[in-house]
Amino acid sequence: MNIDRSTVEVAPPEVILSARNIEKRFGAVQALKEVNFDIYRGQVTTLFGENGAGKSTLMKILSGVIAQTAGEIVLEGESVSFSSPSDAEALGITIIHQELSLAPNLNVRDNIFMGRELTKGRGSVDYKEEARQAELLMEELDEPIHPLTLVEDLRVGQQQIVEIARALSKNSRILIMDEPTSALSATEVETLFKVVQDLKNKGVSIVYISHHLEEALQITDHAVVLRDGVMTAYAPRSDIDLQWIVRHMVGESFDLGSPPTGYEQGSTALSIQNLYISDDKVAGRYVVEDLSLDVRAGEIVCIYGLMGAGRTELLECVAGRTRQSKGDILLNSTDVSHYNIAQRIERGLVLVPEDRQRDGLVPTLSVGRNLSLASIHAFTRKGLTSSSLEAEMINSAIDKVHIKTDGGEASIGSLSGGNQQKVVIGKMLATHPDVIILDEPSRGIDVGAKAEVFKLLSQGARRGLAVVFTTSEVSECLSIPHRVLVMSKGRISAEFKPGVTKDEIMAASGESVAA
Amino acid sequence: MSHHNNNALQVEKGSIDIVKILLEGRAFFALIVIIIVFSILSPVYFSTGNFLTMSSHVAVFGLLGIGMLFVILTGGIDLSVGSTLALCGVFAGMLLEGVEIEAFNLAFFPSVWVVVVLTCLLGGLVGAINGVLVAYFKVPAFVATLGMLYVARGAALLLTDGLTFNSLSGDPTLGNTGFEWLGFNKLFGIPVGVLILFCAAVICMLALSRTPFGRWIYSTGGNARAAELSGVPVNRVKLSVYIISGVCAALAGIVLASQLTSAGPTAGTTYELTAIAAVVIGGASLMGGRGTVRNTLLGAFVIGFLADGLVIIGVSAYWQMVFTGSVIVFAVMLNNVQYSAKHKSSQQAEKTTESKREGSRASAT
Amino acid sequence: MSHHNNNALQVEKGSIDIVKILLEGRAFFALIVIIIVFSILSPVYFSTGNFLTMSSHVAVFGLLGIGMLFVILTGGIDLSVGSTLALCGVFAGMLLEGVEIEAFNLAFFPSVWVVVVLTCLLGGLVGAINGVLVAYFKVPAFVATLGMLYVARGAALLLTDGLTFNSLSGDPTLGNTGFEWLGFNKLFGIPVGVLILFCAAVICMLALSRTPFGRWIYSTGGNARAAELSGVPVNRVKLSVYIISGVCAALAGIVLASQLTSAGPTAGTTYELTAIAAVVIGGASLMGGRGTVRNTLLGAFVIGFLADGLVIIGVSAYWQMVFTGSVIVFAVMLNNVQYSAKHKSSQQAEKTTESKREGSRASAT
Amino acid sequence: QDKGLISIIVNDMSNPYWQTEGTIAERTAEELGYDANVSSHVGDTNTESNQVDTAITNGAKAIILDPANADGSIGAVRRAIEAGIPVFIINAEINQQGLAKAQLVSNNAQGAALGAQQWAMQLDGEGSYIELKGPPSDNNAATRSNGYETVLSQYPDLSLAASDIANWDRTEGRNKMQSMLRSHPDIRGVISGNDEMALGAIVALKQEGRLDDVIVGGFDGSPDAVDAVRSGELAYTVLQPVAVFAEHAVKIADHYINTGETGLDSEKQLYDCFLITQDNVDSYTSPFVLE
Ligand SMILES: Nc1ncnc2c1ncn2[C@@H]1O[C@H](COP(=O)(O)OP(=O)(O)OP(=O)(O)O)[C@@H](O)[C@H]1O
Ligand SMILES: Nc1ncnc2c1ncn2[C@@H]1O[C@H](COP(=O)(O)OP(=O)(O)OP(=O)(O)O)[C@@H](O)[C@H]1O
Ligand SMILES: [Mg+2]
Ligand SMILES: [Mg+2]
Repeated sequence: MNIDRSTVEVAPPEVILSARNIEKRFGAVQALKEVNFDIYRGQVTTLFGENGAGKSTLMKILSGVIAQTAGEIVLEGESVSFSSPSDAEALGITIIHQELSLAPNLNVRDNIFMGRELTKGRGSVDYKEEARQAELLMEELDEPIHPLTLVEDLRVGQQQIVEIARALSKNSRILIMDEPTSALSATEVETLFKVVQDLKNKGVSIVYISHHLEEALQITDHAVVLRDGVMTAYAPRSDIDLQWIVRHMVGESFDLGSPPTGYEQGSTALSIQNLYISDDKVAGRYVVEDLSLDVRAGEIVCIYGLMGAGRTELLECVAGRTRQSKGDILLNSTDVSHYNIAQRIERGLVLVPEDRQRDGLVPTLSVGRNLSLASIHAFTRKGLTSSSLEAEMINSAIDKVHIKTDGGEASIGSLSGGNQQKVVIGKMLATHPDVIILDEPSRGIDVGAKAEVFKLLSQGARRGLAVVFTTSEVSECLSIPHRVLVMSKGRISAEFKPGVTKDEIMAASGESVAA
Repeated sequence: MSHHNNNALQVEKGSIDIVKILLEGRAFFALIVIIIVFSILSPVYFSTGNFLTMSSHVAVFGLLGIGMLFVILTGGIDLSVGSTLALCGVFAGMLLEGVEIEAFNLAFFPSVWVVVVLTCLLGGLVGAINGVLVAYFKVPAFVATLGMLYVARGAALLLTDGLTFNSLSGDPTLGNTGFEWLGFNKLFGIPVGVLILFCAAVICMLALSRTPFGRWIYSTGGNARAAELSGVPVNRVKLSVYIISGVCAALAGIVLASQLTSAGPTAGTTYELTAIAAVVIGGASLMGGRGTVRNTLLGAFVIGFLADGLVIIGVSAYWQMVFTGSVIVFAVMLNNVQYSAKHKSSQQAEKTTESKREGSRASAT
Repeated sequence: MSHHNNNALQVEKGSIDIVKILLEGRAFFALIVIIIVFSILSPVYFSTGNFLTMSSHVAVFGLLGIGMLFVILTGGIDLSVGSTLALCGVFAGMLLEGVEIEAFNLAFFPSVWVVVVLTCLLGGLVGAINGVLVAYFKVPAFVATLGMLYVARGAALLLTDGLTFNSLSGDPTLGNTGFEWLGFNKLFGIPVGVLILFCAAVICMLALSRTPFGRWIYSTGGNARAAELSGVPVNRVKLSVYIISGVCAALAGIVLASQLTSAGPTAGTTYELTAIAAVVIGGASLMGGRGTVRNTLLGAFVIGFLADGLVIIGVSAYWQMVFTGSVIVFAVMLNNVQYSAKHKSSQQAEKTTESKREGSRASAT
Repeated sequence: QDKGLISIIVNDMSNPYWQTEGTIAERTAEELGYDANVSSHVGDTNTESNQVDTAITNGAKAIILDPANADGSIGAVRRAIEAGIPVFIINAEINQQGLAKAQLVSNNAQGAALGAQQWAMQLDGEGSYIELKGPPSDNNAATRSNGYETVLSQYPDLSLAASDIANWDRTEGRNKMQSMLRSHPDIRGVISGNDEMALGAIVALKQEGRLDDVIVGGFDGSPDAVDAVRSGELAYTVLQPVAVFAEHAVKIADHYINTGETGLDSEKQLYDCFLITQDNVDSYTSPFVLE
């Protein structure tokens, strides 16, 4: 174990929970190797690491979701072992899972109290009391959602808030948050951090995991870095900065790149003209209103916006999943408005969806077949698919987008988040598109993967590919795009050149300028 | 689909606005239409007497349907209810005719209530086997219960050697009389079978809408993994819904046997399909998590009232099939229409179905 | 799991290592066990002649099973195959006995091949109705095909007025002879029915493993939303699998009719369950996306060879049911065991599961 | 048509036998000026009792019932009687006297004996044979099987090689026959509980090329079977005079409705069955009618 020198100096404050030499293997995969990890009373310990580094696995072990293969967990001096999450909760350890774990068919109240019903006499559930408490929690997180709204009617962000509310409702002394903010807007994150502060003051110990490094730095007191299941570094807040984290996470330090230059941008590849998309919930309301946008071949455009700005709607409409109510979409100056998804792909317009699990990957197919799914006809001869041609294209795709996998036959589930995202992008690039639009391509993937994805995009641009991507992270707006558009309430509220500052962008998005 | 929980809410809020509740019932429109049409076509259809008779026919399917609902709410399915009904029926018949224990060569004649209890226990046992296979051996529900469909039927036939028990009336001297009372007599002018159905319905309604167990069922069906992580004993929940389904099948078997004053091993063939149809017409989702007892009952009534209506107006047996089939489909399409009327919920409905597929596929791997 | 793909790949690579392929077949062990057991219990079981007879029985279920596989691969289900089989059977019978057109009072006697084609068209049509309901009207597959189960059966009965067509042999003078040849004769010592099954199997195997269409089916069943965004015409795929299932049912109907030299409207009752059992014993997932033709065939053979074996050794009809049921369950449990035995694949399974669950929650939005 | 409704409930309209029963009863009823309402319970006692209930609801003047089960149908009959509707049982009896006004059934025992004798004679009373039975839940299956046994037991050289239940069904008859032929290739005869199963067996035998040296006997006298007899594939079949008692039943019902009594000496009326062989096959003029 190459623990960083800095550990020796600092004398860390009181440890409440500590993991000793934790090992975890999933069959062949060794997810954790001899990990030692401490949680400090009343403080925030942040866990950094690439996709697949083992963060979630470690947390699942600490919260009794899965059992370690070896090693022990020490809570306030004595060694404990959990056979189920409930055991851990009994000892005051709660976890907010990376993947939302809510029942979409139930309402907010039922989800918050699922499995720990408040009963009043003769075993009947006390709905009134539950509803009251749920309401309070929602106020605390100032997200005024009525406790009786169905979870499936909430957007991802709001669902994540419900998830958080549920964790808070258990008012436990150790709270583990595994990427709680992946779908939250900057303002929502602010609120969350306030709550975290209160909890700290109440003496609650917190473990925090996030791929938004700057964000994490705001609240953390201790930083721990995991890499390939090994703990590579520990340091208190005082001794660390972004570079430190990145260095330990991925070895070398690097930035997200800059706008590719040194080539001529081509003619307009994608042209959106006065697009209106009606809101499928509120009749007469538009989620996208009178929006026009031209993208030239070889140009990279970034769309920044808050949750609910309507970016997903815009992109899904351009890709053909939904129909606009007014306006035209021109691809290389042919109107594609009436084409279906397949036809648009054929003509070179592809979408990398926001949610790779739901819209990107086919879990039952191998990595290779996911990669080739969108371009089957390219390796079909006389109506039959040629496995040799397919293998060829799969392998080229795998190394074009640098997917870490043991061959095309590996199952999708064996890939880490970042690599899964690359599969989705690779699938779409394999169709040799003229225009690629990506919705939140960096959601839930680590800086390393993020950098690679952006490198891919700029390479594409050099070859004359028109790129449009959305993001909720301001820092990404300052990386490769030639143009930054800010979207708010379904309209483009501002347009910037690369030189722009973060504050300008956030201001334009109608977001409270913060840290 | 969001609709459903609203219903649930109504109940929770203790709203007693019958009309509203009914109007929210998916199958309600279909039922109204059926009643109107047949009342026009036949003068005898629209009469209390006939409604009571038809209801007593519905009782059997209603009981099966309620049990089925519990299973379907968790995303499972129970194809064995028809066979279980038969097995329990003949078992009850056997007990009522008295059991000899050679060993001590003494015969013993359990009283009706003992018989009823024992029969329900048998039903529960059959259900438990399904449940264990599904919850602990991870056998897909469809397969486990398909197997049980054959096994239970075979058992029923073996038990009776294919014959039918018909002396269920018992014998005053042995104190095991009163069985036929169940199926034949009326309380406050209502056939006992119907009363049993409604008691079962009310109990299940409460269980689903008021108890933690109810919420566990909905959450298991909604997202089993999430439920498990939140401390819901998912496996025990699954096990218990199959037991409930088995017990309901047993009750149905008892009601049927008492109505026919005889118990045969071939009773209830293909009733599982009818029961499922009732649940689905009631707007429940086969992916689990959505559905209410009330709507399932409405579904059962739709089927029952249709079947009897067709016989009353003397439609040929063949056309009866055609109509039944079409009505099942149309009743469900009607729901979709209702949905897309509410554009939002329809869209969500679709979404979740998708998700549920994936979710449950996971559990099937 | 990944295992499956391997199979598929084997085929694609044109690997002809029969043993390997068979060993990879989920149902293979069950089949071996059955053959061994019965060969021990009865001297006559293990003989070419008997295997041919049994295979000709399997032909019908095999054809239904293959059609069912396509539907199940997309995550659907087709309960109407049994009725479709009957409908198509009697339709073929009707055509062979000749159709009068009153208008021009001329009778016309289509030749056998015309009959076969027309019948398959009818089957396709029935399937198309299912498909449209499922793909475009978003009626749950279970419901749509359950409705069709009744409607098609009713239609078959109406078509024949409940009677059975016996004179299928045709008449040389009318040039419509040769139908019985299908079910009766042998080519190279193999019953024609079996040959038809294997042709169908080979074609479908190719379609699934070597054509874009096949890939579309697997991806639709795996994750319809993702497939759609990758340009897969999901709705058309869904529609076509039901059509295929309908055509297979028609073929099965023809084979059965020709084997019995008669076509009755009640043929094929409950065959849908047997077909589904075959598919599931073959290791396919009812949630879609997993399953192969070869394993489905093995599943069909398991059921067929078991049923006939039980008769040969003279087990009572009741025990036959009990055994059939148990074997279905055990065969599927066997698969689970195999899975967890294969550490790698099972573990990946788990992970895929993992990701799928994430998927499910994501799409819950 | 103002004499009211007669509800006719038969077993399964998709079987020529019961179809004849239903249609003839219906025709007779209408000739006598009644409305007729035919429904079929397909052997399910629950469906049957539902149909009886609807008959009650319809205020039928009489019910002509082909019971689904000798024991299982009693409840339904009783309910009709309690509702004051006379029930006339046809084809199969119910195991309780004094409920139905009349039970007109073909004499299955006599028919079985008739068939068995003919069959044994054609076999010269020797050889091993296979029996195909109907579902035990239907007590005609038992009656016939017993009938066969009583006769055949008098032929010491006739040995039962195997017997199985083929549920009155042709497909099952064939499949099971084929399998049993495997285990008992040396059989010389097949005796079947009804015609459908016999026809299935014939197909199996044809396929194995054994039809010439195996003698198959049926029961019911269905048109298909009679054709088979004519073509010499089926040795004989036993005709149940279903056409006759279906008609009588309605006539008696009519008589009862008018006069309040059946005019029968006893409740149970047995109708003897007739043997159909190649000799008299031509006098089989219309379905189930032997001139
Ligand atoms: N259920 C499982 N079965 C097999 N392997 C698993 C399982 N869960 C995780 N893994 C593997 O363990 C390693 C660590 O996974 P983990 O989810 O802890 O990474 P992570 O740090 O949380 O990544 P991310 O930042 O994307 O959430 C990865 O290689 C992953 O593939
Ligand atoms: N899953 C969902 N369920 C219900 N409403 C949603 C959902 N997703 C988005 N919306 C609504 O649609 C509009 C656009 O939201 P959406 O989140 O798609 O915008 P966005 O700019 O793509 O934000 P992000 O991409 O960051 O989620 C908002 O009104 C939002 O409330
Ligand atoms: Mg993680
Ligand atoms: Mg979005």
